[in-house]
Amino acid sequence: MAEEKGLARARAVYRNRRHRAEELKAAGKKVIGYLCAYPPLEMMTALDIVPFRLLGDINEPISKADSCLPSVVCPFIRSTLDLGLKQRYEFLDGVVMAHSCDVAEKTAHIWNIYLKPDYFHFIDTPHTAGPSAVAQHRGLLAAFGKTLEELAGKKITTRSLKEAIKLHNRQRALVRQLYSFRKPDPPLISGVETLQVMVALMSLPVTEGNELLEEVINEVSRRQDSPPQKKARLLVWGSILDNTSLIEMMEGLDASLVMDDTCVGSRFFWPDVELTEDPLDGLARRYLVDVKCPRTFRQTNDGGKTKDYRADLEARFGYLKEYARDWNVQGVVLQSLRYCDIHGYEVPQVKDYLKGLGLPSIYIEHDYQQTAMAPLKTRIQAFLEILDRG
Amino acid sequence: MKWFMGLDIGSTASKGIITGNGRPPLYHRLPSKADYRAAAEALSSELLAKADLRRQDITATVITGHSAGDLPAKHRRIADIRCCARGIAHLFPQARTIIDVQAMSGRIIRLSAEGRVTDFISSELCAAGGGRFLEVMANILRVELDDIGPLSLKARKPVHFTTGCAVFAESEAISRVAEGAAKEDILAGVHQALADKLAALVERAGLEEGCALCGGGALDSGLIKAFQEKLGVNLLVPEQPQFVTALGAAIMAGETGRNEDKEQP
Amino acid sequence: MTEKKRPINRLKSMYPLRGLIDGMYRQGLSAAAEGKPVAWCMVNWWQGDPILKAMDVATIYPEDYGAVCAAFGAAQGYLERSAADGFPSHMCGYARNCLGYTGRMMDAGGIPEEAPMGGMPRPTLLLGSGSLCDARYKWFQSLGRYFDAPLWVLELPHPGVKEGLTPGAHETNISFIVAQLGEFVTFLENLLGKKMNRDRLDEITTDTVEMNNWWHKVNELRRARPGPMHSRDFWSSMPASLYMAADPGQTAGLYRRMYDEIKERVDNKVSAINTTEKYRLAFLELPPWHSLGFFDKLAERGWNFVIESWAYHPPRPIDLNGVTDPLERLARYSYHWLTGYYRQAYDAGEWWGYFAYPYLEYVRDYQCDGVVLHPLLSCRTATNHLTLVADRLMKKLKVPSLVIEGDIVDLKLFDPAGALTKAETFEETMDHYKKVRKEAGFSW
Amino acid sequence: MSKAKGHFAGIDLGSTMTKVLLIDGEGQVVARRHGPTGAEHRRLANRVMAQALEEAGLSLEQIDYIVATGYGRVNIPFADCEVTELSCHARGVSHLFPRARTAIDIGGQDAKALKIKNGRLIDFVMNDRCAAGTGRFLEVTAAALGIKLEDMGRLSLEATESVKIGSTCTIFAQQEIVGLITAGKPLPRILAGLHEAIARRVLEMARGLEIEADVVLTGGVAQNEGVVRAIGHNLGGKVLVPDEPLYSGALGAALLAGDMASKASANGAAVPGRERRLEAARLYEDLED
Ligand SMILES: Nc1ncnc2c1ncn2[C@@H]1O[C@H](COP(=O)(O)OP(=O)(O)O)[C@@H](O)[C@H]1O
Ligand SMILES: Nc1ncnc2c1ncn2[C@@H]1O[C@H](COP(=O)(O)OP(=O)(O)O)[C@@H](O)[C@H]1O
Ligand code: SF4
Ligand code: SF4
Ligand code: SF4
Repeated sequence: MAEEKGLARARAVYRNRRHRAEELKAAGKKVIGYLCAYPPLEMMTALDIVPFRLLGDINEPISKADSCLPSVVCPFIRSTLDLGLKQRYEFLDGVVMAHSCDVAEKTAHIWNIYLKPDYFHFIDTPHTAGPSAVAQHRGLLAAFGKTLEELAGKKITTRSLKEAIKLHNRQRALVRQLYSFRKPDPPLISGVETLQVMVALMSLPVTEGNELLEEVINEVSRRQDSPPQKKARLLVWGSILDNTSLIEMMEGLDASLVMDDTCVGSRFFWPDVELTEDPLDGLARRYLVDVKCPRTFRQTNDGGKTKDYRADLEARFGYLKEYARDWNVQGVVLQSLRYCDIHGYEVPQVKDYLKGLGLPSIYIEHDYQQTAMAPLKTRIQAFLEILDRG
Repeated sequence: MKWFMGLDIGSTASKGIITGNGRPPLYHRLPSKADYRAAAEALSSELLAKADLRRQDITATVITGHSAGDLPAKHRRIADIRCCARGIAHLFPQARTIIDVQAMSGRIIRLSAEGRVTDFISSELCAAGGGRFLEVMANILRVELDDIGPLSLKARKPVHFTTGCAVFAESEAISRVAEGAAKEDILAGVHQALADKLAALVERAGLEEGCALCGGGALDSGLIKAFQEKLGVNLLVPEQPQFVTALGAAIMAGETGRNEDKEQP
Repeated sequence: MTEKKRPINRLKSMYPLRGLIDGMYRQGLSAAAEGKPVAWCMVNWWQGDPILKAMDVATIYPEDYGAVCAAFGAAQGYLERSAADGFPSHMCGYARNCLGYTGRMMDAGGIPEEAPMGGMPRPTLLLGSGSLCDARYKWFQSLGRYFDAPLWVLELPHPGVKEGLTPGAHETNISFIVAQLGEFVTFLENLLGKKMNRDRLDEITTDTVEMNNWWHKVNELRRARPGPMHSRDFWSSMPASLYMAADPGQTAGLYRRMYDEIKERVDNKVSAINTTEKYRLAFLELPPWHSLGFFDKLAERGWNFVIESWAYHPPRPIDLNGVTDPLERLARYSYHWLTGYYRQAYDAGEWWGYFAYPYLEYVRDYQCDGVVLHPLLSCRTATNHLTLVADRLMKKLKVPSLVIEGDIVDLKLFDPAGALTKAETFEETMDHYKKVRKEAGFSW
Repeated sequence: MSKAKGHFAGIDLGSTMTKVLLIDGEGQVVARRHGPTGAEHRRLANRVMAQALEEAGLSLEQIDYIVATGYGRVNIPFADCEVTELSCHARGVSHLFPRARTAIDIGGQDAKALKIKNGRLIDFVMNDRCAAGTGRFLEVTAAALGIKLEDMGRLSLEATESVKIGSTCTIFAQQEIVGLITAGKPLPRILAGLHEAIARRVLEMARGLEIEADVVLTGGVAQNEGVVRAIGHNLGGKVLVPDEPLYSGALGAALLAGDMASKASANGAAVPGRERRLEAARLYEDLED
């Protein structure tokens, strides 16, 4: 496995995520699991702790999670908790979770109660992004840093944190570069391959991730076997996609997935951390304000005195217009996991916005189940038929 | 002479038992068809005929399962979960957990040594947790219900089902046949899917020593195997699994019969 | 002969409290008619409402309106409307009801004809909340599709038990809330073009705390055997506190009267049910509003519901003497409501300090024989913790739980006949655990 | 409309029924056949196709273009192209009713609402997850009640009011119906209730599209007069139903086959019919065993 490079390596890591983490652990490193996009990785990297993203497994039927979490919640979270309960994450030294959404918060407590990790920290990420919330968030990150330092047995210094930020910013820049290979038609890298790389990055220490990215970029920029041209270029928006099944289905039809706005993708990697004098300031702002997940409420005008729906939509979703333009997108697939409130409320509003842009969209809801894809396939195919003739 | 009758009016089958006077219990079963009241009526008449008894010979009757409206004299209605627990406790005093696979739902019952219910969970919101799921599958595979167990035991590569819906599992099965999967593999997959669903409930209730399987689903050797593999224990399976609830009802009829005078109206 | 007794012995003092809610809708309508500001609010546990009151803004609670529409049979049409507008049907039923209602209101150019209780007038502003569930701000944000009313979202920190108890965390969180409330005041002053009257806020805050203290004392009395107040009376009376339907001073008086009535019951051992109290129960969380008659049937079997949802209870009293800034008093009070059990939870090694832990205390202190859990298909927040709570109660207190599925607006999901059959079986379970607890040395 | 000469076929391999429809270059139907979709898709598709060919007196080589649609569309080896049933229904329905703006298609395992403009599909919604509210729902209850599927609609028309059916699951609804019969409710009213439940469910879903007239009901369930009445009633207006609603999808597929053939020949591409011998051979081979 070690000899594999570039895309092949990414695929191998994607298929066996914990392999490298376990090796590192055996070599004496600390590995910490994190849920969702909110715990700042830089702080872990600064202490030489390896952050490892907690994900679910779409092919594993959920059985244990039902004994502590009801079935009417986000199936991704249920799956992740289920894996935890089945001891698939027992190689971790601990976990850090955040108040990214309601279920994630509740699941954090449940994880702590039933899995009793040696290290556990909960970051109560605020829901708003005004000045008091950013200040609060900064304090929360400082508190997180303290517990991490205890675990690591050393201190986070301004220097080490800045170094870590640079490493992660470098990763982000490389990801953006990789994404730019999706702009040509046909794209140089498929949606499935991209997602495999993203998952791999979330399973490796940042330096190894950066190496991998460099290999991939090198490989892709010169590849002879790039994906074929397809009839439609799609953007996918919405809930977490931590496995390739949905994208595979879409790309198996006559479509290229050229851009995403999901959190194992651009949403996670896009914004850089500003190198502020006190690095915590930059981190606090980046993770609360700059990550564009609908879980954060943003005032979009003069302190909320007035309100204008169009302006509100523009402020919230304007980046989608840029994505669509730069990646030459013809249609948008809005997808949400069933029971995801965060994305569910957003759907009609994103639809309104895209309609205003004249960009066709389709909404699909899924259960995080491989076999439930068949009816979705018909939907996507019909959507493509509409695009084709449009 | 004291005779007691237990009637279990199920969604597909109605089961009845007469006990008393140290005689082995007398069993009878008929399809519930569309009319539960008629089923109860027919079941008790046929049972009586079989036992060669008259209505007035029966000291007390407990009716459970689906039943509505006013009851005749000396009849009492008791919740089926209680009857089921009582029936199992009678057959297997060591049982502490029951998996009861009925037509419309599967459920997990935990019980004390005296056969009292200490916890119960049903797979209610969806039909995919009951025996009906098996019937639907047997139907599309054109297999007799009695054959699905033995066939499933012959499976080599069970098909993996993940859909949660009994109705959609049907189309999934059809697609698998189209792809060339063997009937036995599909059946084994169905058994595993059902066992997975109910095992998750067992997990929730907590598996203790002495786990019994009953209800019509326990007639299915494929399902029994799937459960045993999933739970890693040997299951206690009664000889007449479909009659357990009726048996419990008859036993409770015996208790009420004896306590007749003390009974509250 | 005497008239037939109702199975549940309702409190007389409940009726005026319940009546306050009708008054709330009337006040909202008349405020709108007079051109005065009206706010649609999420329940915010006394964070923002006192401020709105001090600014003379009428408050209306679309959450409550969801229950009203369900009760009057108007919800179905609103739910269909929100589905047609593309809101997924797995989301909060109250939210979907409100979104559908709003769609209809905007189409009709005013309150739609069929709207129960006279309807909710179009608001001047929206007050969302970051506590307990995501719907509480995402829902209001979605209302932007229908009208342009500014939305303010108030935060209430939800630390983990350990994180909340680390030195300094408490005060940091209080400062955050105070800052949040300050920003909210500024927003209101800008929006309404007037200054807030601090003295008025001071008074309202004092009354709010006083109101809840009486309400708390009422609930303390319910530990008595037989239980003197049934959960149905609780549900009828709680909106007066949660929604701040009236002047809190006035409400305080009404709770005080309720206290007196219950005290008398306790002294005379009068029960809330007219059958012998065989089982004492707790109910979690929102009841099936449309099938409350179900509780009569259970009362006939000797089931007395003596305590219920933590989240609808007022906090245990705290000392706010010496806190002069009313904003800070509000901040401390609301934060205490959420985190007031953290210390005990920590000591008990229970990491879910709100929702899950308080029930351990409730069930022990109110000596419950069983707990009825009512998971809701469309509200994650009232459902997430239920399995966990059932598990903790069994492990720690040997108290069993009964699950009865339902929903707050989708009436079809509650099956009263099936629920009664389950209840019958559950009696056997409760009897069993009574013995188990006795053997294990518990006091009830 | 296709100007191409020759013959075109549409095959709609639905979850419940397999439908084949052949048209000539003028768009005239020359044959149509259907049979129940079984577990073995391919063979069944072959058989129904063979029957339709026989009826038209044609051989497979004489068909210039074949479009497959329906949920088993990928399993048809002799098809030249697969198109979703949504596009096919839209095409078929607007051929029959040029003024149609909305089509509701209720099939064996799903229900869909289509929005049509200039003869094309422009938007749609589909039901999800639960089989309730589909043809399967009717089949299961017909079986439970021991009546013929074809009689259900007519029987329900005898009722002037309906019984409320609350269950959302096919299997549970069957239970509920059995209970209603036990409670002595008259059969026609129960059936009317059943149709009402389907109509409400489907329309609830369709509302997201802003239903515009003319509304056409298609798919196998459109053969049920009771459902037609209930939908019409709920919409407060008339619903158009094709003479052969079962075949709308297959018709659309055949018409699209014509469109594609003429597009292909305009581009100078080969007409696939000539190369179809191999599949044709297999078609008959399959029929033999
Ligand atoms: N011979 C058999 N092999 C396998 N399963 C069977 C057999 N006979 C009955 N069953 C299953 O038993 C179920 C009926 O079980 P039962 O406990 O009688 O249910 P109910 O009481 O709800 O009618 C049927 O749905 C069927 O799946
Ligand atoms: N004669 C009939 N009367 C009423 N309904 C019918 C009749 N024939 C078929 N159906 C209904 O049509 C459904 C099949 O419709 P169809 O459009 O062919 O679905 P699919 O394409 O999914 O196979 C069956 O489930 C059945 O309910
Ligand atoms: S998909 Fe939705 S519910 Fe699930 S973790 Fe993400 S935001 Fe939360
Ligand atoms: S139709 Fe399917 S998903 Fe729906 S309740 Fe029935 S079995 Fe479950
Ligand atoms: S707590 Fe539940 S009912 Fe209340 S707003 Fe949130 S989701 Fe809706």
